[in-house]
Amino acid sequence: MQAFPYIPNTDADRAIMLERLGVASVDRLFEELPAEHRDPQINIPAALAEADLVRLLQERAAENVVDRPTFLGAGAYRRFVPAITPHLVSRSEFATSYTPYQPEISQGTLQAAFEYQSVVCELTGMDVSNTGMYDAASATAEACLLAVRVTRRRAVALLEPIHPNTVDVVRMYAFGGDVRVDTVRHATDVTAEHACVVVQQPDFLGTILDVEDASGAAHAAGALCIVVADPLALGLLRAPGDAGADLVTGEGRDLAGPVAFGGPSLGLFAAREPFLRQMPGRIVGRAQESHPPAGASPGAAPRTGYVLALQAREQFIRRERATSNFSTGQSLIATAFTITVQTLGPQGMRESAELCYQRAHDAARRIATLPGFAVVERGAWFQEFLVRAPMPPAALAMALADRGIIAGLDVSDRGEPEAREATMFCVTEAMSPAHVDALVQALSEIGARS
Amino acid sequence: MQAFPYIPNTDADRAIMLERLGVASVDRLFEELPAEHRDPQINIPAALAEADLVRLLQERAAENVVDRPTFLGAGAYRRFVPAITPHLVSRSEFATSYTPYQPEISQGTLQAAFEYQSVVCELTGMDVSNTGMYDAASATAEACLLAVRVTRRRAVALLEPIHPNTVDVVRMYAFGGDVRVDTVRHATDVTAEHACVVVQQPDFLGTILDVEDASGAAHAAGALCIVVADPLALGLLRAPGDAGADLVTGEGRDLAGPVAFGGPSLGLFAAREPFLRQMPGRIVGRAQESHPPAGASPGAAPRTGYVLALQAREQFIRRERATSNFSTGQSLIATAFTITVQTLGPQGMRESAELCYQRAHDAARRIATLPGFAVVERGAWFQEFLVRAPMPPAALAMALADRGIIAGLDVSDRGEPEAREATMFCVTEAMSPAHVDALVQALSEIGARS
Amino acid sequence: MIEDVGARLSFDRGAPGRRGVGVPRWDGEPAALPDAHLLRESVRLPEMSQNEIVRYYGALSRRNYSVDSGTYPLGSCTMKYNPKVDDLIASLPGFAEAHPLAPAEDVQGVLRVLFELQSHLGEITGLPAVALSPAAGAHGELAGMLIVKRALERRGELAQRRRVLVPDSAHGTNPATAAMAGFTVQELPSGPDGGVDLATLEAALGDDVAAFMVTLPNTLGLWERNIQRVVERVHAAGAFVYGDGANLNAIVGRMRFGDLGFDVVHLNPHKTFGTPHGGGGPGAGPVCARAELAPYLPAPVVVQEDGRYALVRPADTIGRMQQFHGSIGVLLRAYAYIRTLGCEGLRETSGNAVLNANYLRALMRDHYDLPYDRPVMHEVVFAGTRQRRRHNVRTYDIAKRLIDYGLHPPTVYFPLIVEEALMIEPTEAESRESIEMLAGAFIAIAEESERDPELLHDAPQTSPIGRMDEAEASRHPVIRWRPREA
Amino acid sequence: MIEDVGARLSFDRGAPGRRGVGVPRWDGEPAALPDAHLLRESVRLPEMSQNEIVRYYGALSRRNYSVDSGTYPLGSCTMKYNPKVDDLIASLPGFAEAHPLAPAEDVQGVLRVLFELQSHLGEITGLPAVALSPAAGAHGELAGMLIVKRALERRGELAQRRRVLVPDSAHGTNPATAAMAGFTVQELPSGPDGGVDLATLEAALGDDVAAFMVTLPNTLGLWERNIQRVVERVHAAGAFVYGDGANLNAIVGRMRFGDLGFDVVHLNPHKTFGTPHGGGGPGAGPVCARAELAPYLPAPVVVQEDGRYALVRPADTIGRMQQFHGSIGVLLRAYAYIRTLGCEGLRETSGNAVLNANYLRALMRDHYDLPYDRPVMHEVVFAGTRQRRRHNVRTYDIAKRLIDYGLHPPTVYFPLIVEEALMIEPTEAESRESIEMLAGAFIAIAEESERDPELLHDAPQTSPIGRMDEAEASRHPVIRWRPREA
Ligand SMILES: Cc1ncc(COP(=O)(O)O)c(C=O)c1O
Ligand SMILES: Cc1ncc(COP(=O)(O)O)c(C=O)c1O
Repeated sequence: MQAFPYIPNTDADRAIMLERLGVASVDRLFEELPAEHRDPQINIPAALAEADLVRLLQERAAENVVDRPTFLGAGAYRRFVPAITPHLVSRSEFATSYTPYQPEISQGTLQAAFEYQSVVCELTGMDVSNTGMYDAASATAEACLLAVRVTRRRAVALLEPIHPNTVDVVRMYAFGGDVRVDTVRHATDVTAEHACVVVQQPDFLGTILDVEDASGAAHAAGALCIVVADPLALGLLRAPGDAGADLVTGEGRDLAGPVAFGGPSLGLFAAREPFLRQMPGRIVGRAQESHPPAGASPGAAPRTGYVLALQAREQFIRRERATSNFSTGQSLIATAFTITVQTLGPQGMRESAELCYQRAHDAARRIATLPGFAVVERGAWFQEFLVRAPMPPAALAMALADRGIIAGLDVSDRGEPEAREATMFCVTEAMSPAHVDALVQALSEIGARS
Repeated sequence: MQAFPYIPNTDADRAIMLERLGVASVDRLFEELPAEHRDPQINIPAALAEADLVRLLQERAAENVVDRPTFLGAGAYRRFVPAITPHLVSRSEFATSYTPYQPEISQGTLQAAFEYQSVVCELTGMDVSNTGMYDAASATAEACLLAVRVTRRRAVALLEPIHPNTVDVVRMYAFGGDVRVDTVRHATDVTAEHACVVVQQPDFLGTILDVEDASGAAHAAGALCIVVADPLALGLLRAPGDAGADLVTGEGRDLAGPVAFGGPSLGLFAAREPFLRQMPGRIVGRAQESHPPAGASPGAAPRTGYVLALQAREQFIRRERATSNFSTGQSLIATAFTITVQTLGPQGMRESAELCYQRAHDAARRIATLPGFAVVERGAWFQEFLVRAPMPPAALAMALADRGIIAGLDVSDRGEPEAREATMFCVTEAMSPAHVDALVQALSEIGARS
Repeated sequence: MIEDVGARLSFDRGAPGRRGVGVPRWDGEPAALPDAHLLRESVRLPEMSQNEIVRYYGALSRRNYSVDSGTYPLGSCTMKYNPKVDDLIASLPGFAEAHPLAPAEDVQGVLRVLFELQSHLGEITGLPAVALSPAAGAHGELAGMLIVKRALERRGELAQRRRVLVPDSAHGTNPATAAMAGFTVQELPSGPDGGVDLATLEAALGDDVAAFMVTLPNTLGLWERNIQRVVERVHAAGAFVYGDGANLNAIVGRMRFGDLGFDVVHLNPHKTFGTPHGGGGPGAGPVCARAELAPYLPAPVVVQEDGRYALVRPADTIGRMQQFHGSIGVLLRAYAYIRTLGCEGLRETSGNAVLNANYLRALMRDHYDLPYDRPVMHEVVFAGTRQRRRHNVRTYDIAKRLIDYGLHPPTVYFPLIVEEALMIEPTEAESRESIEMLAGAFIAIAEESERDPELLHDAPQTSPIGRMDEAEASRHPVIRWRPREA
Repeated sequence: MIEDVGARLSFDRGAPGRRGVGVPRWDGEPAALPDAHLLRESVRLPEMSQNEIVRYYGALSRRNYSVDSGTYPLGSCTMKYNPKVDDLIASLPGFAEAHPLAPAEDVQGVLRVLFELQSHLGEITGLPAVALSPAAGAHGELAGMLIVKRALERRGELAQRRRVLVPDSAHGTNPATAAMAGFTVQELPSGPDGGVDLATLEAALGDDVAAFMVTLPNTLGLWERNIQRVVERVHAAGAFVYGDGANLNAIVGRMRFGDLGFDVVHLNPHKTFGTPHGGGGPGAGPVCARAELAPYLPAPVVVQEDGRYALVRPADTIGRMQQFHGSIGVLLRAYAYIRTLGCEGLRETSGNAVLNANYLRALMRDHYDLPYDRPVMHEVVFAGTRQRRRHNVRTYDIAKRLIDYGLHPPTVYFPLIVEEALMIEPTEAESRESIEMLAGAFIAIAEESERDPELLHDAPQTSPIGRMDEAEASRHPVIRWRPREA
């Protein structure tokens, strides 16, 4: 039998084991399986040696073009992540452990999760956080379901402009929960039918909102206010919790590592204290030793550690009455997020957010001066801005592609008047200034030729 | 004062510390230094934030062209290194520790070094090994000095064809030791003046030698036989120790990681038992606990561990009478080398060596069939072969460069008749077959046009 | 004398003014910041130098047990070896730096891998309609049950079929998912052999049943001997058969859900395909369905036309599972894993996983009770009932004592239908010797429980921290750092 | 119950037939292998599955203390923080995959970095002729002393000048290097202040002296107060001043060897510039010299002309130090380190390194003897003489006891001129608190040595293994695995 590096048993091992079992062959262990379907023909390629595997996937990776200047954002932002983040989370003690069911030998994961919860509470201005969910959109959908549970209302309102994929995901969860989803243009459109209003900060088109407007309107209608916030922007912007939010979600992936074609992601999920026992997902709590090891600290006080807490909410205990079916989450991404945010620290989060803001505004200012180009005015914004060019967005994208540049997102199919004919460009703190220069240069050439 | 991430003390910390010292400022701690030279103007660029540093060095890295097919070898070979090798040696417990002076908390480094010594002995067929030296050439030079010490002769012989840089390094050490260096064409040129003969296996032009010829001649002249061996080739070739070698050196870098512009490297250094106490470098030995910790294994036998052994040879004890000035070596590279070799195991070492052999011979066979091209016949060879083209090597290199291919090494300036007008191509087990195809295609085009 | 790491969070470390990393200064013309009422003062975060952070998180990591530290026989978790080359592949810049909204022509490489993975999973399950976007097993279950719901809706039966049948041995995510999908859940007691009881099933079936959810092999590690008849009956009642494929490791390469007539299954690549579990994720939860259900798959799926790959939205999709396309990093690893083993290696995987579990069962069977005494598949469930009855030692104590043997405990008290359950899944990645070592530890502990039960009650003694008061942590939850004065 | 890792080498693990990794099969036409007498049967190596290897080496790693685990105040080793971003930079494929013999036009990026590093080191030392190829400090010393030798040869003085003067406090590599370079070594006793004694030096100088080798600051952590006069006298005698610059961390950014008149120095980037020490390498040992000595530099050096970079062989080079161009991976990290800190950061480095050492000295001085009671530079040397005299506790015991406090011991019994020496170098990478913790541990141990000396004699108790019988390991050296039967 060919030896596979991930399977230690040899023919000799198997012979010893089979003898002990009194079974003639490994295949005999599968005799309960219906004979007519056993050992089907499975059409997948033959095994590859590691060197060939790596070569193959290097070729595939090279078929992706990732070194061109690109100005896409819309929920996936190139962010500065310090080198210690991947260094630390790639330690196999973090990477190859399971959900921390045995706290005595899982303090690493547990304490890191407690750090994460603390960081998320500080960033969002909320009281409590879980250990993280799949991504911002699914966390937002779960937040809507929480609102539905606590308000016993069967509709939710999403305030436009909001990421269309968030709408899509909320609708998918709502299909499961038999909940109606309304998109609204104004926070004041929220009614007593709505369990909540969901507000994106900055909104889908980049504008910084005054969350208080939305939370005020929601609370007036007896609904909860859910804010989907960009965590880097929270280095600069008022914490949603200070502006009346009841639940805050957000996307943590981009502070944890590269955009990675969109995943794995990390859904932040924080809430005001009263919702603690209604939260989906895992929660880590502080605990004390009940049995300190004899040798460890004779006579000393029990030591502090961390455990999975409030598990009575969860599927493996409460089953169909659980707050969610959530099981495996995004633990490693949450640890990476925490390390980045803590490495930046209070100064670094502010500086990184401001650098993002300044680089984006500088790019917008330079583009606005190009003949034929306009940047749509619409109040304060963070990292995304709307550009109208002397040609339709599709033509602009093609002209930029000819110059080796990936344009921003064509948003001209949206309902908002400001999106009409517009392309949404994104510039972040992690983009190369040379790429911005290349964009401005390319646009000026394109403008001159049109 | 600007805060640097690698320097934790803050102004507040420094104030507390200075107060304790009764010193007014940090600069005052440097008052013994000559005032006229204190705090010179140093012309280096201003500090860079991490994001800028990474961008800068990514730009520099991109200025190196490393994705073209290349057929250079000559002492630096692209080898297959399994992914677990960098994974394991990048663990900071290995990477950020010092030379293991405190065995109780350095067993990781020590036991890994013992594994390394064992692997080197097995590969080379020698009795003893040190923990590794700088590189093959300097290890070879140290081996020559060992031979000089034990034979009390003041000249060494190097058997051509041998890597010219090895000659250069041996001459440098010999300049220090006031030793004469002769290069010889035949092993039988070794005389009673020579402390040793150095043989490269495979030789510089790729040929596999019968080491017994050289060791026989050396021993007949009362000299030692030193073999500089390619460790992958030793997966296939007779162990030098079985063919009469007294000392074996070799380059371990390429089984430890990427060629990395030639360094850091790893010089294997193995010897027959009688030379143990004459060896340069560190040696790790097995030891037993003398004081087992009380709690650990009450009443149990002392446990086995590893320590730096035979330190009385070394500079920090014997000073000017030491066997060498060797101090910091290549520990991490040695561990990487060990992991690669052990991961390959006996089967994998053989298969990898044979794959290298077969890929190289296949390339040579295909090139030999091209009109106008000839592969020089010169007995058994491993991974490097000599090609004569219908044009001089320099012109061939240019023609290949035009097609995006880096040729082999131009060896036409060497004395050997077989090297006349020849380019030495190297093909290894780790080269992409597509690159070989591209080479054959390019050569056939070049041949057709000439 | 060594620091009590747990007592000092990062927030209690460092000092004001320390920096973990520098940030480039903006040296261009500064734009005015937004109005002050939109801004905050600053975020309360630790201030540590980089060395402090590296040491702190390094110290945390050393307080974790992991697959790379030793045998991790957690039942239902398939804690196998996670190939390092797969990590390397996922981190290649061509994959890691690809933007999810990039034009398709710029991401052909990753789309091709995803397309091929869809097709490989379709082959492996025998269910050709595959979507990769769910983020974990439970998420895949939700996708799968919503596919069922959409299919019922399109058949006009949704109002009528609201009941979902779930065996009492099922993983908790199954009933929880059925509830999230808007169904009412009916639990079916397992039969005496640990499998689905045909009579019970038939009694429960009816024209208001939407689906039957079944885990195969089931959570007792047992093959469902009646599976073909079960599928027939469910289909005959007009309901769907949902397969929880998280235990695929038992049968991969040897049996396909599709061939058995299943309608939809989800898989757990972070179990079967060796992607690292990360202390609780990220995972992925591909969903595989019969071809007729393809229009309902969650968006996006990858299609290929004329050698070009593209992301598309299935015609009548249930919607998106997440904002973008799934846990790409996990899926790339799963692809690499499948390509490394090929069909032969996958068969060897299930073969050795099952052999190891049965060998363990044989070695341990005289020392622990076996509630279901049948040959097992990939895992074996013992009961600590004898130890509890005779020595007042609970499964909990046995688990904690294993830690002192340098091992990770198995899953305990699950499945719920086994008293004092010890659910042990060794996986194919353990060698014969390590199975013997594991059995040896269990047997030694069984002996200790007779001789010296206190040893077990006080365990673990060698872990970084002792037994924790978990109940109190939920009674008075402290779930975040607060400044000391507060 | 946890495995005795040391007793089982990889060779004793695994089983015949196991594989750690697959190798591609050659499926082309096979060429005949060389004659059988040139071949071997097979290599005797362990046969382990990948999981076993990962666990084994992971277990080994956990038996190591490292800078990333805690304070590592090993004197003369400058065990500072090793930036992770520098590792990342060194592993960029553009650097890692560059072939050393590639045409210059294909490696402009790395050549430019090396060129700039030469120039930065020239600026930092004030000695503009720089070669980067030596592989470690000792290798740089050899290069430096051979430059001196070549210069003497060219001056026609080599036959006459064969004596090299070395203070008795010097690092062992200095006399060893002088000997390797073919000189005879004369050791000079240090003066009462721990520095070079001018009178002793003058007495030793003569026209047969080739060079004076001096470490600055010296290995007692002290500044050489007479350094300018020392340099004058040596030069007046026609000899060279060789500087061991391995202790540069004390003065970087604040004082330059060149300005003090030194002729040649080597540096240790694996100390001063934070490259990881790797458990004993790799390091690098750049050598910096006065401009007039440039022709003798070891080959190659990088030059720049019209914006193109190239490797060249200096006109009258002493030769090559190694086969290729040096420890490029280490040099890239050193470059990144220097660029991260800039001149200001380098000054802060030496400032805080010296502040930390003096603070430690102040905190500990009442508890340990201070053989040279002067303000120190980057490190401080205490003597355990009081403890030995009064309590029969040796420095060795104090060092081992520190391990139980979770700390790495300092360098002990070096420099040789201090009895029971404890040589402590905290570096700038430790915080005030960690200096206080370190001092606290030393003070507690001083108290323990009075109260309970056995505690020290039996230390360490908390390490993976107890005190080792080192003498026996050298008396009967076992330095490799052998099969059990042999
Ligand atoms: C049988 C079974 N079903 C479902 C799940 C849920 O998968 P996940 O944790 O990825 O959500 C698991 C996970 O452990 C499982 O073992
Ligand atoms: C003062 C001094 N000189 C020389 C050396 C030798 O350097 P290396 O170990 O890199 O060969 C050292 C190294 O520790 C040192 O501290």
